[in-house]
Amino acid sequence: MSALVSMTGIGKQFPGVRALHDARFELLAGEVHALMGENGAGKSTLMKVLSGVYQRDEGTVSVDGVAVVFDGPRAAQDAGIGIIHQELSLMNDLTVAQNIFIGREPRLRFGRLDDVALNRNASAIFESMNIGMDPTAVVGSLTIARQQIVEVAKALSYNSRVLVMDEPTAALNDAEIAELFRVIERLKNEGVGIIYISHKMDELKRIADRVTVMRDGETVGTVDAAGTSVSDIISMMVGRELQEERVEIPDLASAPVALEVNGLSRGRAIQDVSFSVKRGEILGFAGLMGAGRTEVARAIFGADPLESGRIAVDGKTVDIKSPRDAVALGIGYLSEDRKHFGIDTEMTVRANVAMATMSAFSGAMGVMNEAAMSERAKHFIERLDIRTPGDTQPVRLLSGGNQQKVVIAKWLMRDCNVLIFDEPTRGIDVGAKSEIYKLLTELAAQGRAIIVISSELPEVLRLSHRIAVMCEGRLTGVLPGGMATQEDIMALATQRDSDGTAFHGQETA
Amino acid sequence: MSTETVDSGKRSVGELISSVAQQKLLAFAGLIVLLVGFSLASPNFMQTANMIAILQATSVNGVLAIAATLVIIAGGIDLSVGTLMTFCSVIAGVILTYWGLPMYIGVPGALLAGVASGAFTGLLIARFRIPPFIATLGMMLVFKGLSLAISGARPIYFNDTPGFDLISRGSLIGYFVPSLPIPNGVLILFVVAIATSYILTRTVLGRFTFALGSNEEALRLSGVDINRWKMYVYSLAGGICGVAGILLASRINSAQPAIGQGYELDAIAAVVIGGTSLKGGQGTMLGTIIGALIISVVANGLRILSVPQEWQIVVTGTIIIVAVYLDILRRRG
Amino acid sequence: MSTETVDSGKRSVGELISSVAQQKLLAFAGLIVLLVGFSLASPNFMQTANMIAILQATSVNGVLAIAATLVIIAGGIDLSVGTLMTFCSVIAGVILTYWGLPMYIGVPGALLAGVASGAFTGLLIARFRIPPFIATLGMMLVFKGLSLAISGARPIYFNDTPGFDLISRGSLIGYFVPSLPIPNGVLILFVVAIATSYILTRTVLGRFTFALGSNEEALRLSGVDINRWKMYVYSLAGGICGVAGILLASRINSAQPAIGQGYELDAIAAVVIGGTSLKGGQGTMLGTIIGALIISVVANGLRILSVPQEWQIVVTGTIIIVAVYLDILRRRG
Amino acid sequence: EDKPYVALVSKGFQHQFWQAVKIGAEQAAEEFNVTVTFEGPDGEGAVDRQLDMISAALSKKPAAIAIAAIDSQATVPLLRDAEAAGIPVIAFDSGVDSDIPITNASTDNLASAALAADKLVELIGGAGKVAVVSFDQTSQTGIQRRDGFVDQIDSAYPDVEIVAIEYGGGDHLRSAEITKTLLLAHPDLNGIFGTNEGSAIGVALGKQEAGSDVVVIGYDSGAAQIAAVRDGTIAGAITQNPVGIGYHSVEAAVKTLNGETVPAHIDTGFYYYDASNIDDPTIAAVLYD
Ligand SMILES: Nc1ncnc2c1ncn2[C@@H]1O[C@H](COP(=O)(O)OP(=O)(O)OP(=O)(O)O)[C@@H](O)[C@H]1O
Ligand SMILES: Nc1ncnc2c1ncn2[C@@H]1O[C@H](COP(=O)(O)OP(=O)(O)OP(=O)(O)O)[C@@H](O)[C@H]1O
Ligand SMILES: [Mg+2]
Ligand SMILES: [Mg+2]
Repeated sequence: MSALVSMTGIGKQFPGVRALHDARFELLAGEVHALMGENGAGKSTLMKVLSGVYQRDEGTVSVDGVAVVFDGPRAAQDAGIGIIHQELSLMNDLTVAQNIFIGREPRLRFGRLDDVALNRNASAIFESMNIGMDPTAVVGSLTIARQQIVEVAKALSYNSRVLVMDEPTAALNDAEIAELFRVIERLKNEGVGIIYISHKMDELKRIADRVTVMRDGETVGTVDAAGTSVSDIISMMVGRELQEERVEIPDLASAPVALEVNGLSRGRAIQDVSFSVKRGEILGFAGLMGAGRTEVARAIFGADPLESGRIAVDGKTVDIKSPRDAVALGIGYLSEDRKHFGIDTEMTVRANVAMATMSAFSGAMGVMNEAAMSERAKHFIERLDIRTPGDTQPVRLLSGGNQQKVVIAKWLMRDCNVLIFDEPTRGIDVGAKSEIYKLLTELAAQGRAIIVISSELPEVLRLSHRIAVMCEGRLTGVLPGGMATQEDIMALATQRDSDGTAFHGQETA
Repeated sequence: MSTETVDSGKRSVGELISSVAQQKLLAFAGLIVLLVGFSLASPNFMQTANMIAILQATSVNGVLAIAATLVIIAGGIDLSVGTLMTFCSVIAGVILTYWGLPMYIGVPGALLAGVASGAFTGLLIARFRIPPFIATLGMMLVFKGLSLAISGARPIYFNDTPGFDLISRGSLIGYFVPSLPIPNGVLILFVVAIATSYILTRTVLGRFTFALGSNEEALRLSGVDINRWKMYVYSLAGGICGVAGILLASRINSAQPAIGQGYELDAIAAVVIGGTSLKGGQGTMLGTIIGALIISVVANGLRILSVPQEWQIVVTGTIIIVAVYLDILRRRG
Repeated sequence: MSTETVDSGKRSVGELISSVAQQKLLAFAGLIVLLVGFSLASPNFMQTANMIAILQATSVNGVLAIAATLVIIAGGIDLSVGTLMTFCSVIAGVILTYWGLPMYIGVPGALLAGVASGAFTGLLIARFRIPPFIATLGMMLVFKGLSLAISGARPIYFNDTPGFDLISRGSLIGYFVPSLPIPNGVLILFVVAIATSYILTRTVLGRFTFALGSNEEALRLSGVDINRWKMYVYSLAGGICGVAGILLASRINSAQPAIGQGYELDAIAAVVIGGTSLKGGQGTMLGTIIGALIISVVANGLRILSVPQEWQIVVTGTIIIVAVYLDILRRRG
Repeated sequence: EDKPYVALVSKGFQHQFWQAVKIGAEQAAEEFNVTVTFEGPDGEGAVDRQLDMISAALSKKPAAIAIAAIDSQATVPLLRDAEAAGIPVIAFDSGVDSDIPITNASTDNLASAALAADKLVELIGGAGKVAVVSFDQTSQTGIQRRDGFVDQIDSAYPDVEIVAIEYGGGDHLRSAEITKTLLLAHPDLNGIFGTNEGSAIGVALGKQEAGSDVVVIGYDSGAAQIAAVRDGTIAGAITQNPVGIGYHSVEAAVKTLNGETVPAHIDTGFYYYDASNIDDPTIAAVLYD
């Protein structure tokens, strides 16, 4: 059987960056082919070349053994290649169904739209994915996770022969991931070739048939998924071995409470949430999508208003009306939506990293000390291994994972006493992840209070000294770290209100 | 953010209008407050004749604002609506008066000039990637200069085309309901508003108009030929400016080459007062009509009250800000 | 999209200017092309007196364009620059002529009026969340009406304030280099440009100006009080409009309450021709100055060539589009 | 070419009035064998834009320059430049506060507006309410036309009340809207004075649309206004002699260049016309369309 897609000798140069150099890739019909590599290895770029978004500088791409040149996304679509981009590219003002079928709307005569059929078709796709979603909801009002699902549905709607998924699960929880994998399985049986990019190593074993690893824009090799261990793949990616580490729980009996939250409420999103976190402690927050963890974090940070509740920092009740108040009190919040709330893509790495710390770099009359800023930025670039040609590179030119590292650096630089990290490792490769875990543990050891919201249970288990679990806006329990299991967490995460409000939410577990 | 027009399923036009009206209640209520306020302040305000005068004063600006709305929803801006209107009326003058051709050639000719001009502007924006502000600023001057050059910098009168003035000034409604002599110009405004509203909510062009304004890059990545659709949007807007040109020319029974500049600001103001965001991706025609009416009512009411003109200007500015602030409060609360 | 001003490390001012100049080479080259073209077409163009006339014609629009640039980089738009300028010149007239106070009170008083007015506009935008287009449109009318009301709708002459006209018309440079009688107005334009350029690239206010324009929400979530900084930006812009008001009043030795509207379009055009995007988050003062010069050179050159006025308008529109297109080609290539 | 070049910088150029001045200047240019250029700022009132135009005109080294100054003082420094360069200066339409201009060819706006007041009062029967729709609040011409009218009413006609003075920018449509509102706000209004061409046509249109029989006095001419005077929508109008203004300005420049003396003021005159005398040769000669 000849390859569905074969790419050889692909090269792609950006100003100051050689993103691809002699990259190879081959996809067979009916296989799930994982594409792995560190942040900035060139995975997304290679896929953009395949899907007609970028033009390659050199190399050949053939589909069904025939060499092709795609002058745009349309040409690639016509050749049966569909892609889910790593960065969401949806039209926020349009509805879910309108987004999915944009450019391919069911039509009546004279260019009139058949919105009934449109919504029906969209519903059918969500049904086949076994996910509840209102096709008439406006996309801009959805959470990132829901938007990610819309992207997946959109890609499926093309009925492509080749489907590229660039980190489709970065924002999804386990239940949704399971549904996605079921869909992938079905497509695979129908003979569709799937290229799957992810930094979640456990997913490899579950769906991949073959794995191609990239490093620094080159293809390191292609291996059989079943016959290769995860650690081998990791060492192909990062060029060294990584050892598994377990969380060590420090003794915090005498440590002072850094942040205490009492009876936090707002509508249905946050219902009477109370917890505290001590200096030196890492408190994990687990829960299903929409459990309200982000809402709680934003409310504490003053990004959204709250109806009632008391927040105390270092034992003193405080009134936080805006993020500015929060930051002044030593609270930092890293948003789960880096593109909209985390980074300023137009600005440089240096400017972004220093954004929350400007007063430290400005002298009399507000004149900035660029040299000091640069020095600090470079320190963090090195510390977090941010792949960038320099600290003056605009952030928009960095790969997704490296952008995430920039946001982390911003809050590390601010040196807060209470740090709330919402999905901090979203899109970050395994090697860098373990670096970040080490860093968080270090920060805690220095006496800071850390809250980590994560939808990846292994991450929560690996990091947390205690684990708070939320469900439908309520805090359903706090588990001790170290000994809790995934099952314990899931039990609390699905513990709905006893008075039977369960029917309100779509059953996703 | 309200995007009520986008997510319309298959509903009856009546349902559609009522749901939109609900959403816009306070902008509409702002208009009502103004009407009531002026009525209380002066007995001369709330007369049929004055209401008709207000509607007629809205017709040209309203039609221009509709053109501007389309472009703004698509994420652009059109500074050339005013002088393109003038250009189209001059073209009508050339065809009808200079060449002596009949109305059924002159009027479509002027509309076609509008469509072609809009298409050209669209080409500059879509194909040559000139930012809309610059492309339409440049074209604003080009249309203005051409109007003067073509007309010989003098007004062209339509005295040889009997019936031309009836396009705007006649009253079809008044013919049937003599007590309600609403001029045809007003009728045309509402026809254009309903037609474009239909296009926006019910056709592919409308869908892509919202999509262009919402996330052009995402639309492109979906394989849509965004350049083509952008050109359609600007062409349609150009044609609507042509309608405004005919309305204006018919009302003053002449093509005045020197006017038009400055009208774009009133048109854009009507759009924004009507709740359409300059960021693109959302907006309604009903809002725009309400916005245009608010502008006319304020101008008319202040004159009826004999407010000194410098204070009229100050109050108009204040009312624009307050009207929008009320709308913001409503959306938030 | 280039964001060269943002990522300036610690470099010497000379290095900075040269690097910026490099980036802007073609916009600059466009200017050069125009200068050479007009010189070849008419021997009257390239005379010291005419060059000085062009610079002087740029001074008021250039200063207004600088104010507009700040606001646009911060993601806003300012339609009120023209009438705020007029308002400030009227305030100067009231203080100096009506009240008979000395210049060292009148000039700072007018600037203060600009800052306060800008702060008020900023308050509407930051605190009350009125979209900048509407807030500044409303304030445009408010300033216009107030100028007329305060002045009694008549020009205020500065005949009792000897030396006032020297602010713009005197020549400090000419005093030292008699062969180069560049008026002070031009000098002030460049001082304002350099000062604001310094603020933009070297100070926290500048950094936040860019950040407000490219991702306001991210800035807010970084713990920055965005309302406060927005107000600073509009206040600074208002103060710069005050400078323009003084320049204008001094040049025509009177405060003319009826002018100002329409100037905002020229100012914004200069900004956009200079490569600053209306989307916000990027832009340079050097670009704006080049943009303003292009506008003046075109106007002057076409007059020198005695092009009929209606064709001057057409050609100006065309050149604006072509100049921007050249700049787009350069950035792409 | 070696023809002498005379630059005319006016206050505007789009209005028919200025186009007529331009025609007069071109007639004289033909007759006296000189080249002329004619330009003016887009919107009247743009004082500094006019200065830029004068600067550019001076750069062209004209033999003479003729200026209709928007502001009586602002142009003075440039006039000094002209004087220093030996370029004779002619003023037209409106004067400057300087003795540099050799002559001033203009209409007496105060007197002409007073005549408009006389005629309007006569037509409404000596008593009643009148209004003014003017084009501009701040320009010299706008102020004089308004004040000439108002002062005459106030001083000579105690039974006539001025109920409103509005400004429509000379824009037909805006002036029409203003007129309709005036008629609604003051149902007993007897007369309206439209102080320039655009205002007058706008007033006539507003009157028509409102179906009113208010008495309208206009100013200037143009095809629409002439037609309205013929059919009685406008009872009568004042006309200046714009062609004459243009002609005399150039003529004065040529005479100065030839060393002849010209009077310090050239009164180009004004006339009242209505349906009865519109075809008189003296009147027909100064009307333009
Ligand atoms: N448009 C661009 N201009 C300049 N550099 C770019 C551009 N796009 C990508 N790069 C660079 O190319 C390299 C490869 O980026 P790519 O996005 O393909 O990485 P990736 O493997 O997908 O990483 P991640 O896992 O973080 O998403 C990175 O160094 C990135 O900074
Ligand atoms: N199915 C849904 N459709 C639309 N909005 C939803 C849905 N589920 C949750 N939300 C919104 O998300 C809010 C809570 O989401 P939040 O982001 O705080 O949860 P989370 O626990 O952080 O989960 P996530 O992993 O999605 O970030 C809800 O109050 C609701 O506004
Ligand atoms: Mg990637
Ligand atoms: Mg979340």
